[in-house]
Amino acid sequence: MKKQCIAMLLAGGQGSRLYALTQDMAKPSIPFGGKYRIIDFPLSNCANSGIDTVGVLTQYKPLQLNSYIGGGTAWDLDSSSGGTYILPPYQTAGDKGEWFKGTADAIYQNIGFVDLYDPDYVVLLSGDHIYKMDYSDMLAVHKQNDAACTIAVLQVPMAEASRFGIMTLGEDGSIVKFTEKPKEPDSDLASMGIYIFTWQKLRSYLIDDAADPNSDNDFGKNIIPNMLNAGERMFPYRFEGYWRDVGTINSFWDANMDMLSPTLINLFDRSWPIRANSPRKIPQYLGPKAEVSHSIITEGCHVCGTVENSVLSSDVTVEEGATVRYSAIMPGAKICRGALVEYAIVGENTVVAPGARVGAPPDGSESWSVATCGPNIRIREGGVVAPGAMIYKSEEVSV
Amino acid sequence: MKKQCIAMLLAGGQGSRLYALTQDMAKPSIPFGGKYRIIDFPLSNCANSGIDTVGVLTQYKPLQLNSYIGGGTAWDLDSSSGGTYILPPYQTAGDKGEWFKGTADAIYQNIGFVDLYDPDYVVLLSGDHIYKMDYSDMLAVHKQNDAACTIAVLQVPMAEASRFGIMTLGEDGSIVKFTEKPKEPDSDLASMGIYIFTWQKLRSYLIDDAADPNSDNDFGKNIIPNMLNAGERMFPYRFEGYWRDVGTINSFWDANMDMLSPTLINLFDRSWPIRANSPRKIPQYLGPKAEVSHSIITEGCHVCGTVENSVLSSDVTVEEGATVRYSAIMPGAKICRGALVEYAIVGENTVVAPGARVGAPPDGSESWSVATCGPNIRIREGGVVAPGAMIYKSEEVSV
Amino acid sequence: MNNVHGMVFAYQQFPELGELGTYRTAGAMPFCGRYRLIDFPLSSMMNAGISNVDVLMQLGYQSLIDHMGGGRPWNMVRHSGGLHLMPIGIGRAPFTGTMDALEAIRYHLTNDIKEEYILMTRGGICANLDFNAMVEAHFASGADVTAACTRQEPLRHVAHNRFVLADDGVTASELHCRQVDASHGGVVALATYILRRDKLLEMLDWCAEGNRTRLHRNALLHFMSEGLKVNVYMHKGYARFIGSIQDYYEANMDMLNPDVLAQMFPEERPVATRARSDVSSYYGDAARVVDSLVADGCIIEGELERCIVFRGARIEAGAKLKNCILMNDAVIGKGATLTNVITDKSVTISPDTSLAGDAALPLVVPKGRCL
Amino acid sequence: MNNVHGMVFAYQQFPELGELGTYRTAGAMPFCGRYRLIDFPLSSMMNAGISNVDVLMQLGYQSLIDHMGGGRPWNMVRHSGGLHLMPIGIGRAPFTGTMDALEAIRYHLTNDIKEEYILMTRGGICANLDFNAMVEAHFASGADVTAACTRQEPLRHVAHNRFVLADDGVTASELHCRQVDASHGGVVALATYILRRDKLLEMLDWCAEGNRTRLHRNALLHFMSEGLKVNVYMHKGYARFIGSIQDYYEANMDMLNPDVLAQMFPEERPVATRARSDVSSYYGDAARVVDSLVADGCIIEGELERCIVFRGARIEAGAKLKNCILMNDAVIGKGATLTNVITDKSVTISPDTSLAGDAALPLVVPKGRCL
Repeated sequence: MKKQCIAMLLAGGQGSRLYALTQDMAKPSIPFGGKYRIIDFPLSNCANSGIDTVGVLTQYKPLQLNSYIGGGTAWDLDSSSGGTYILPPYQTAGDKGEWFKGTADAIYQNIGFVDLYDPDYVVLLSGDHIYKMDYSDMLAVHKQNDAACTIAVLQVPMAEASRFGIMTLGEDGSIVKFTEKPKEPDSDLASMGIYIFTWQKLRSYLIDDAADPNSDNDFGKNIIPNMLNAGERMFPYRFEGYWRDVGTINSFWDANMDMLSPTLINLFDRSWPIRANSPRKIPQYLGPKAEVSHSIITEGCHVCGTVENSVLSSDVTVEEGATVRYSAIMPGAKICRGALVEYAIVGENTVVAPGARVGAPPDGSESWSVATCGPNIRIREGGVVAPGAMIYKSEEVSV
Repeated sequence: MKKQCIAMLLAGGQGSRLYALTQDMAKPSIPFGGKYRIIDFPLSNCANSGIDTVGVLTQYKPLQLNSYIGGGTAWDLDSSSGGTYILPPYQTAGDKGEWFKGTADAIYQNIGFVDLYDPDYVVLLSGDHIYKMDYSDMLAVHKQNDAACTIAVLQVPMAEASRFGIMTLGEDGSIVKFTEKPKEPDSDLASMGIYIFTWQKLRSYLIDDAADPNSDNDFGKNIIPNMLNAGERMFPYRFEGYWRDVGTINSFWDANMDMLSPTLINLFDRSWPIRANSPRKIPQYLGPKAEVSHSIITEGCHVCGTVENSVLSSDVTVEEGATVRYSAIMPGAKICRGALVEYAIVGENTVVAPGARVGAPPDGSESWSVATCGPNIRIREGGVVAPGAMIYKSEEVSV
Repeated sequence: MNNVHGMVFAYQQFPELGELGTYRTAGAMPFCGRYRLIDFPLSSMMNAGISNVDVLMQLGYQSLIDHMGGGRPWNMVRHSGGLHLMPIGIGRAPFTGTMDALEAIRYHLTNDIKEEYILMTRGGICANLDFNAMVEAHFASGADVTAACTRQEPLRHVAHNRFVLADDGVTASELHCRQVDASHGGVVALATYILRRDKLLEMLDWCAEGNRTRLHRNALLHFMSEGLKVNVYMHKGYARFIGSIQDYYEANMDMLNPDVLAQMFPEERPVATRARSDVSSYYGDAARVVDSLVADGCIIEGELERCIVFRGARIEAGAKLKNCILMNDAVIGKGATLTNVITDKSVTISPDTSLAGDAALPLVVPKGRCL
Repeated sequence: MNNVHGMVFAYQQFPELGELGTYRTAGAMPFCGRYRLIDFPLSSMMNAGISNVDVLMQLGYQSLIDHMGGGRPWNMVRHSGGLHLMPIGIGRAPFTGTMDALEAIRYHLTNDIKEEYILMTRGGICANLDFNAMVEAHFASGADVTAACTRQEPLRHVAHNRFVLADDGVTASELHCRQVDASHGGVVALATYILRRDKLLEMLDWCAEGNRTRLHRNALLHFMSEGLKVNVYMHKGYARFIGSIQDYYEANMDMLNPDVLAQMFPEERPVATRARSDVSSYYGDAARVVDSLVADGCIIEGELERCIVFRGARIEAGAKLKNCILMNDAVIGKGATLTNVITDKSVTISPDTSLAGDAALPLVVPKGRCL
């Protein structure tokens, strides 16, 4: 089945900087922005861009992700000629199998999968970015430039450029230099971790890279520099719009709060729907004493208390007399009466028992940070979770 | 999502005794009996038995299997409340991940998956058996016996019993002894490798087994004996009908030939359809000089030559003047004019060039055996593949 | 449930549904923020593992067809069988009864259906029936027919079919057809029956002979008099027929009672509906929403009290809504005041408009209107 | 192709299809062992990435609805859009032309469809059109309308619409409607057009004013006279309208020509159809099958020459069939002899029966008959 373009989505990371949130699941399956999980964004972008075949590379706790993606139906990625495929590491004849060594190795080990579709181009995506992008437009630019590789870039404030992978352009607009987190950046164009490769080009670089025992088998460290050194045609694709990496607790919380500002990213736009594999839930019920403002609430929620400046995933209960402020509450969590949750992230199915207190508003101190409760735990009655705390287990909560 | 019963299908084996046929794919994806692949049998049995959730455990070259199973649509196993899930080995926080050590370990590592459905019972299946069985009937017997484990058994000729795992029954009809390939069998009831377990029972044995450093983590060697020793209620489920293990070249060829005898296994029975994920192919075309008898032919075939006592998968071409006898020809293979294929297995997309000769009829010698050509190779013009030969690469063929 | 074939009669249209019912059947009526009434029988089938289901339609079926599609939400996409749409419109007078409708699909009933049992129900009933329990009760009882009934009085001033129970509390001893008052006693039939297919065909033959078209008045009355054993399966939760605007309005408002809501949407019998990719709802700074059900995809800046809001609504700041039902994609302008109003799909209400119906006579704004 | 909306007119029934067409439209005619004619336009849409497609039906649509289901075979199951079944039957006189049919869905055309372009075609054309190439040609040309045409003479003695080409070989200079002979020259229109939706609505408005119902005779002729630029996209492969039994028979027999078969089923534009779970076909010891197309699921013990055999057929030993078309699930008894026969679905022929039609007048055995 010949395809012009397929997507490979790197969803393998443990996302260890998300700590408690990823103790039971891979990062891309973490609930985000109400009804979504992080992976909904790249998957929806693929579907909206007309890419109907997506390989999802994963090796860390894939059960939730597997079950969430299912046959791809939720994103209309269940075409009989394409589809969504989970690609784990595997064994070949006689060997014991190897785990993915780096991002490049993950694709290298799945060359056989890509070759099934014999694509002209491969879009390489990451499973931890929040954005809306039309990859077909990026592909048009790639073709127009007759490029071997096109890298999506975002203009960032020069002061922050040293936190990113920075592209330096030549006179013809092509990329001449790529520096990972340069101390003295000579450009403000940051890589978004979204690439389009001409497949036959990438294929040969992957094979060479795999044969190099000194390589880290990583796109940023090895493949891109090798292609640049070899003089391949590499171009930037300038993206304007909302884009966030949600790889840390703070950036994850920030991005959730961003969802409360429809001017940043408009998820109500029906021409570019971000779809989710939503469970079957009834409409959200707001009780007689509910007070809800500047918040996102999802079907299945039962809100009888106060919710302000917060994002509630499906099936969250906020009892009468409970208060939730500036927080992201994940599916099935329950905030019991008298509890107060502020500046916090509460994991799936976690119960904040009556009178418990999670998080606190910024107090101006350097050490202040968002409080995080992992999934499936119970914050005991009257328990306190301090700002910046990270709770993995019920027992860790002090009274 | 609570389920009464889910199935776990062990599809992990390399199937190394199928040699060239499994060099590029896992055993369960091997084409069989015309339009099927081996895994169609257990998957269709599940769907027909009302089991809508199937975990497929695999770690060896899963790409074909993955792509073949897709979302499970072909078998009506794509329910939004169930589905078909490929379950590879995976990493958990902080560790490097481990490959499945044995059949029991494969299930042990996926306890989290099974628990998602909180089933009362788990059906454990193998990916290399050809048969039609109603697991719901077996489950009814399991429940009736209030058993911890029910094992499907087949009565075999006493003389052959030492090739199987043999069950010895007590007076109450329960299993009192299980012996793997006994030299002096005391029963003719052979295990078919199909089990139903009460999940909470199995779950605890799996956990104990995983903690035992001396265990092989295998159902037959460890879990079943351990359960017997502990005095669990274990019963046989007597099966009558066609059942074949297709784990070796000869048994695979035999079973293909069995398909030519509708009295052995009736695949035309619409009340128990064996479904396949068939590619879109036009009807089979038989040319003006075609001679076809006692054979199975599949859509997409183009037959202008002679086909006798053979099984042709989809898209097979038999040119005018070519002859195929007593052979199983896999999808996309081409038998060119003047070629003769007898008592052979020809792999996917393999070309038998004009005048080549593959296999020969039994000559009475002990050493005679079926000839096998792996997939994607070319048997050169005038080339000869001797009986019993196993061709992996085009270069191996002598002239 | 491999041996039970489902059948949903979704041809009923009711003049009392007024403009809401002009282009849709009772089964297509939007309900409780994100459903249509037909979702209930289809989900009951799904939850009982019945996957071969015919839906008979006759008039105004386009929205029903669009809603059901291939049957995916109810896991009824199958290689053989599955959800089978039967828009039996053309060249026929409107059906006058169930037997009439069945006569129209006699070939299908006789030749195509393989299952021994038929479970038939209707598209306009607001109830989450447990078909698993009903079918098991039928198999266990040995009755010829099992009828789902309720002790609730589902609709005032409208005629119902009522079964009077024998002393065993299960056997139907009498059938009173089209009774407006409950003076004869008995329990109200929910137009939902399970019986053997061959028995149904036998009834159909007898009806065809005499040009009889009614299931209750003709077939059941006659066959009961000849000894047909009818058992009653008592549905315990909420149940209501939707036949008029007032029914429709009240049934929706009933969902604001958490107990009723739980009866209609029990955890173990989920209700599936056509998916729409809506974002979570957004509540603005000035939003004040109490005692309401709100679906996803809404932007709410105004005030809501005792409202049912379907997907995609926009309630601008300063709008005040009380006791209203807003179907999909309503836009309510700044400062508008709505009380006891039902807006059909895609209605736009201009800023500062004031509309008020009565709880007994809600004001209906027809589909697509801008006021 | 996100900006192109597909539309298939599948309401046409032809009296000349005789008993084969009494309960199905031309689009529902079974074809070439495992297809129905509507598979071709739907697959052409699929292969061009057009996934929002309306299918307009009016009479005899049940088999078409059953066949298309939710649209899964053509990857048209979508959360919004996808395959949209429109059985516009009730309360209307049979459509007299395309503009009439479009008028019936004016609301949908105006309000629901978001795409700028409409690609419209018909359900009874036997051709594998390359809509990708056609749409690209349209976008590149700047024409108002692009019409798919063929140089083949697709049907003898029947009227066709013909475009006469200008010297550039692409622009249509004249349109001759309903021409039986080819004396005016020109190429035959395949009733397949792409144009802007707003242009189509403009034509529809003009037609509605004067109660004009025909696309060619009314709308195109008029608008061409007013300067509408119509381009022709020439289809290169096999093309044939199916309007009579003889057409139907010949078109099927044409598929036995490997060149024609390859034009109808090119590798790069596969034809999808509803799946049926059939086993591979089995040929018995005495089978002799030449020059034939056989679908899966058949058991063949007899002799076939120049036959098209649909799924699930049983040909018993000693039966001899020549120049026959056997639709699904035919059973041909031992020793029966059939020549130039078409059996509709589920026909049973008793042993030793002898039936013979003529190549110019094949014998049709109606659905379900046992002879």
